[in-house]
Amino acid sequence: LEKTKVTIAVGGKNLFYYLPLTIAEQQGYFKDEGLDVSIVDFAGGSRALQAVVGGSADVVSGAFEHTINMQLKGQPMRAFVLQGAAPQVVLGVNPKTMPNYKSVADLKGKKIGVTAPGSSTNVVANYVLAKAGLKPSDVSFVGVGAGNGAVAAMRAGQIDAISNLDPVITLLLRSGDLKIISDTRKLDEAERVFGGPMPAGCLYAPQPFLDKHPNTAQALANAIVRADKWIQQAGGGDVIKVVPESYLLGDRAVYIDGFMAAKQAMSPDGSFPAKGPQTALRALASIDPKLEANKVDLNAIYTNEFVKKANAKYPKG
Amino acid sequence: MWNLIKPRRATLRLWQLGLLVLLFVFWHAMTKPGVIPPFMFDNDQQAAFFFGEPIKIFARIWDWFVTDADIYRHLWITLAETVLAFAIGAAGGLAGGLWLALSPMASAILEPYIKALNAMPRIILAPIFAVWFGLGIGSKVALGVTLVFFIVFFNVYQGVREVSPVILANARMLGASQRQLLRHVYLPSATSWVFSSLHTSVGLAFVGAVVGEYLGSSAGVGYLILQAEGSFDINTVMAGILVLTAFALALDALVGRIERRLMRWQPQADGGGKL
Amino acid sequence: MWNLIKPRRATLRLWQLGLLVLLFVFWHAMTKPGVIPPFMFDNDQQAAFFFGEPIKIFARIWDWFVTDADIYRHLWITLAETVLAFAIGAAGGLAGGLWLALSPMASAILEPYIKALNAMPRIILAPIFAVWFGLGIGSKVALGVTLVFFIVFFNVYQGVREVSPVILANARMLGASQRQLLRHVYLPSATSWVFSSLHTSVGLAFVGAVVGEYLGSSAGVGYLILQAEGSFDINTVMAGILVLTAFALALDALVGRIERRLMRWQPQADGGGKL
Amino acid sequence: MTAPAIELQGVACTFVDKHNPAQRYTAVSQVDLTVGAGEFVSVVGPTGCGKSTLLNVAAGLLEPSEGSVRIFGEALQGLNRRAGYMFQAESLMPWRTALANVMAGLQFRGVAESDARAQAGDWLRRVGLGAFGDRYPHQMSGGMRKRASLAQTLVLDPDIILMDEPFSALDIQTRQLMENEVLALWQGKKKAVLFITHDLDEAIAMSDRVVVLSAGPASRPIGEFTIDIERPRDVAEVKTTPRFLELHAAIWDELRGEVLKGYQQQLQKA
Amino acid sequence: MTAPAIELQGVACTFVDKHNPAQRYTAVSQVDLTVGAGEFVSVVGPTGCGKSTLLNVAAGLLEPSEGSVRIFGEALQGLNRRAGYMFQAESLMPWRTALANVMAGLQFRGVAESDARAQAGDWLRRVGLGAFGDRYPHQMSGGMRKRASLAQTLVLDPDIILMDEPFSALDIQTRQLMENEVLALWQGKKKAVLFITHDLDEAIAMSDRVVVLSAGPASRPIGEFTIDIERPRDVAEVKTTPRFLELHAAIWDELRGEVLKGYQQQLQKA
Ligand SMILES: Nc1ncnc2c1ncn2[C@@H]1O[C@H](COP(=O)(O)OP(=O)(O)OP(=O)(O)O)[C@@H](O)[C@H]1O
Ligand SMILES: Nc1ncnc2c1ncn2[C@@H]1O[C@H](COP(=O)(O)OP(=O)(O)OP(=O)(O)O)[C@@H](O)[C@H]1O
Ligand SMILES: [Mg+2]
Ligand SMILES: [Mg+2]
Repeated sequence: LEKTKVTIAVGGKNLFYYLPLTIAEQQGYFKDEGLDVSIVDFAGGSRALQAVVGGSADVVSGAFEHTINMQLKGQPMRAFVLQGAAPQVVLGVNPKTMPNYKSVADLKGKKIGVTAPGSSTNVVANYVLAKAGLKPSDVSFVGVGAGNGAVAAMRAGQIDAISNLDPVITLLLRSGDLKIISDTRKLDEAERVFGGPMPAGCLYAPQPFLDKHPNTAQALANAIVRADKWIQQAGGGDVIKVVPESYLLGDRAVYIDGFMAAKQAMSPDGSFPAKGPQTALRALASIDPKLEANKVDLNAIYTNEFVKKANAKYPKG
Repeated sequence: MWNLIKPRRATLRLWQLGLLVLLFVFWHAMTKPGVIPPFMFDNDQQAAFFFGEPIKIFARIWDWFVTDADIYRHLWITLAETVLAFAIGAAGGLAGGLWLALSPMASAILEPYIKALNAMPRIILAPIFAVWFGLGIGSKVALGVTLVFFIVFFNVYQGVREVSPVILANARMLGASQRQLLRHVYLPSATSWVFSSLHTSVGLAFVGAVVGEYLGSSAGVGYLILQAEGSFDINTVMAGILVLTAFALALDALVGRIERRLMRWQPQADGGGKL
Repeated sequence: MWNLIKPRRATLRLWQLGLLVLLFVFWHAMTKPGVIPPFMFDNDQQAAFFFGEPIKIFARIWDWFVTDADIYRHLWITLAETVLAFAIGAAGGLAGGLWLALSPMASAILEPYIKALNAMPRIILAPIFAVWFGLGIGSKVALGVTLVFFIVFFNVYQGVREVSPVILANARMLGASQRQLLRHVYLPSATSWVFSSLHTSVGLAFVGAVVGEYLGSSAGVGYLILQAEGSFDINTVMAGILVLTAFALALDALVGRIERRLMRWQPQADGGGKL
Repeated sequence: MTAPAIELQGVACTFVDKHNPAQRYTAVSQVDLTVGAGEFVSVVGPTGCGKSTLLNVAAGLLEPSEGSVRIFGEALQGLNRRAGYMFQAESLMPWRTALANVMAGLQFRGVAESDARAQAGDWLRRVGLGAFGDRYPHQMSGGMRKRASLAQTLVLDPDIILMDEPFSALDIQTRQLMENEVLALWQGKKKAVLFITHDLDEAIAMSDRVVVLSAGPASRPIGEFTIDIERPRDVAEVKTTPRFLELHAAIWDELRGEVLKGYQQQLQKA
Repeated sequence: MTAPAIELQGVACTFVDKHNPAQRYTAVSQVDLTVGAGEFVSVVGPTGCGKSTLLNVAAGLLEPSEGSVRIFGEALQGLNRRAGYMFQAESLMPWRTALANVMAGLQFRGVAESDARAQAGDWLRRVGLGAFGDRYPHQMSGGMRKRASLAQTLVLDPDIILMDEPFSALDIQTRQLMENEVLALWQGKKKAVLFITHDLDEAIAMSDRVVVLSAGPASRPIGEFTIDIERPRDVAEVKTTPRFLELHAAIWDELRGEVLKGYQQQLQKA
């Protein structure tokens, strides 16, 4: 190993989106590879990414499509192991303010809460709206974050619909404050919404890091792949034994609910689907019309090399 | 030569402008890939990634104000939030500071509570504000108020207690009621304390508004900044900050103007106005 | 009866304590599902969701300090950040304020820049701090410093300019050098200005440290709060805030102690110490 | 007989250092002092003996540690609302011009603006500051500030006038003008005046009675001289009468010993 | 002949209101005033005429609008480092005790702590405050503060002593003690003294020369009286000599007219 001490930056460590990272940490998979990993948690994925660009962390655990952004900014990053096979975004309406909701077209002129304007929750909402013939400018998007604020906004009726992640979704569902329109935690639905497989949480790092520390990257990939496989075999009961107590929302049942819903959106073996990058690019372009899609070199943003070796080494996790 | 350009009243604006230009040239040189070899980062694009490039920033501002002319709505909201937060926070701080400074027992009892509130990390409480004040302009104003209030409060509180005992006794002997003391002695005497805190507050009112928008909103400059951050468009972020800064300076100048008018009675620093 | 319990020196602590108890009882009554019918929310669990329940919060604090004893590491980090931010920011603000107050030209040139910096939303700049100061303690201290610095700065700046012209002239005639004026006239005269700003700053230093941790860290009370927020564990969030508040009050008491020692020379508010 | 305007009985004032309660200083003790309605009483005494302290007590600004204070027969509680007090220290509000300072008391009493302005302008002229109404205190000389304070106190026409060295910063001639001004006011309206001065001539020329205080600490009245020179007096002329010189010599004797005693005391103590 | 200690030539001071530059006030103009080395000069004049202004000019605290200032033959630039200045207003540092205030100048000059303390203690005793060294200014009476200021200025042993009504807040006896103290110092070390007072007796008793200023605005010296009473003098005794009375009458005549003129002027103007 070139480097045993690795800092991983993540924005929202306790999201299901990044569950494999926590599993790998808790199960000691990183240690098994001889790594000394420290995980730094940020208030949001873009901050985590900035920390890596700035050099204060080595690897990001973040959203796949950010590697495209980074390439356009001249900061080549490469994803090398996948955690989530779908973004796990759920779009739903507020039964309180829209008790008579029938179709997506009803959302015209309404307020939709997203985690942050321009984020993948925004993308999902855009796509769903587009299918019903609505433009993004037909609604107004409110950034509500992925925490208390989002729940509060829904319950207080300040937004009419929400596009958000777990655990917000599970919480809202259980208290009856949400009616789901589109659930990309289901793989098939995700493919329908995005028009193809949409890679989600993954580990990526600046190209020079991978060039200089291929073995360290391999070790990281190994650990995550093992975690991915462990999750596929795990039940709710197993997971709550492994994750830290503080993840459990004070109510194990809620967490298990969330986990069961998210499980099928987890990557089974950490490898990137071939069409994934294209889907991601399209999603980005839908948000930012100025994005120069033709300039992107999709082959430079990810690699399945490490995952292949990892799968070879740990075929059963 | 140095005597000619030495800072003095006449060349003051020139110096300020010069410094501004210098700053932007420096910024440009440091961030434009290829102008100078990178030394802080190991990739010559990284400086631009974190700090933006002045030329692109100005282009962005130009777009906002002229080409697309689409910032006015956002700017208007943010300014309204700021001014409201500033006004409410300052008025509240003034009233609270006066009250507690003048009733020693109330102040003794409440002091720890106020200090505790001041030490509260407001960001974390943002969701509660959203519940109470909605996601509109209210919650941003509330956030700004919590910043401005304490700054004004502590200064007024101290300022009132620094009133010269002789002047106070004299005014009381002249028959001033508690209310008149407030209006004619405590307030004028604490004016410079109040304005000192107002200068700090102007900045923080903007911070409150922007951060509030940043935490959850559907319009405002903070919203634009948040949106740009999501797509790593640092130039837009910086453009937003610059625009707000300009307005903060304008608001501060207004405060300074009022201050100069109210503080006429003070001896001038330079020994008192000889010819 | 009222005369017996009326607030005065002897019953002061009692009143404070009473208020504290009252506050917690009110909090408990409002949030404990089923104690009183919900009126703000339409579900009696929701108050607890946003505000936590005092009893659970105390249980949490007990766990932290006694049962699990696992908070000390985090607390230590946060306190170190706070104290550093406070010390550096206050020292910087003091030095900067003194310097600018005493060199009118430098102040005229730099004033708009300082005001502009004060108006900058610091959260947005957090990533830049991370670049410069790393993800450890450094970037949190930096964030705290940017809050503390300006508050102290503006007050010192104003305080120094409020020095009595006669006392200043007298000291100069007595032969004080610029340096001695600083030490023996400007500083003592501005003491109450400095302390007024320090009281505000104590709180903001904590805010800076917590928000810094909240924005990205791997330890500290802010980190605990971030973790808890992510899992909607409002009790832990509130417990974190309460613990920090207690420490903020302790630090403030320390500042107050130093203040009282340094301000001995001031006439007491109540007419000057008659028996 | 009507009750006296001011009546101090067994008054003592002890100052305690809050930070060091063991350190106490008894400025005055066992002071009995009466100022009848319409009487003009001067107090003289060595510097630092406690004259201002007594005035503060009479004004209700300082509660005595012992003893009682009665104003027109009523026990004084809080501020003495019937008195006007001209302080020894500078007490003008720096944020008001000379005119506005003189107007202040009238405004506080709710006198109409124009009326207040007229009265204040009149008083400013009487103290020789008619042309300086728009000056802020920091733009005035020491003597001008004192005169403005005088006008500020007298414009309110209080029943009791307390004055603490009002004329010490004025030149002799102006001083006489002001003295005559005060005497005229006193005579016209029969105020009670308690007057502190270091100028024996002034004390004798103006008063009905001169009280001499002993050197501190624990200063108390050690001599009272009734000034039996007939009124009306002109302060300049009266100074040459034989009775004046006699009284002057008597008071001076009393005082001189006190001052030297105080001076010696401190030399020994330190 | 050595150069005079202070030489004002054609000095004028005009004050301008910064917020209203049209409003100007010329306090003094065309003032020529010389204080020889070792000379004791008193300045008298109606209140508000510009005496303090002149002292400020001599101290280098105020730059004259016109004219030149020379100190021991050299043009004055900035502060007058050879002068000690006792201000008319209260100028003690409130955060220092009496003793620490008196020590301040010595500390600024780098005198060793123990030495400074001894000298300051000595001077405090000389002004009658030996027992009050640990008092803060707000705990002292008006006269005590003045005396502390006096000690603060004199302990530095400056070549030029500027004093602005130093004794006006003191009782007569203490005043004489202080006057003798200053005279002794002056005689022993032959200082140049520029002294402002409203007490003609004091001016004559102490000085070599008395300068009378005219009423403001644009005040200037209108009379100079050389006091040819021989030294050493005792300030109490000298007041009864015939020459003294003669001089007193002469100066008094000069002054009285000025004051009345000033008083009339303001009455007309306002
Ligand atoms: N707040 C205080 N704390 C302690 N001592 C005090 C305080 N105020 C006054 N004194 C002391 O009380 C004594 C009397 O003071 P006071 O001001 O009454 O004197 P005074 O007679 O007015 O003297 P002067 O003629 O100099 O004005 C002084 O020795 C003074 O030091
Ligand atoms: N800063 C200023 N602005 C305007 N006018 C001023 C200023 N300072 C002094 N003056 C005016 O200059 C004149 C002279 O003032 P100065 O203090 O020298 O008088 P003085 O002779 O010392 O009087 P006193 O005997 O009352 O102390 C006064 O009329 C005063 O109003
Ligand atoms: Mg007194
Ligand atoms: Mg003067």
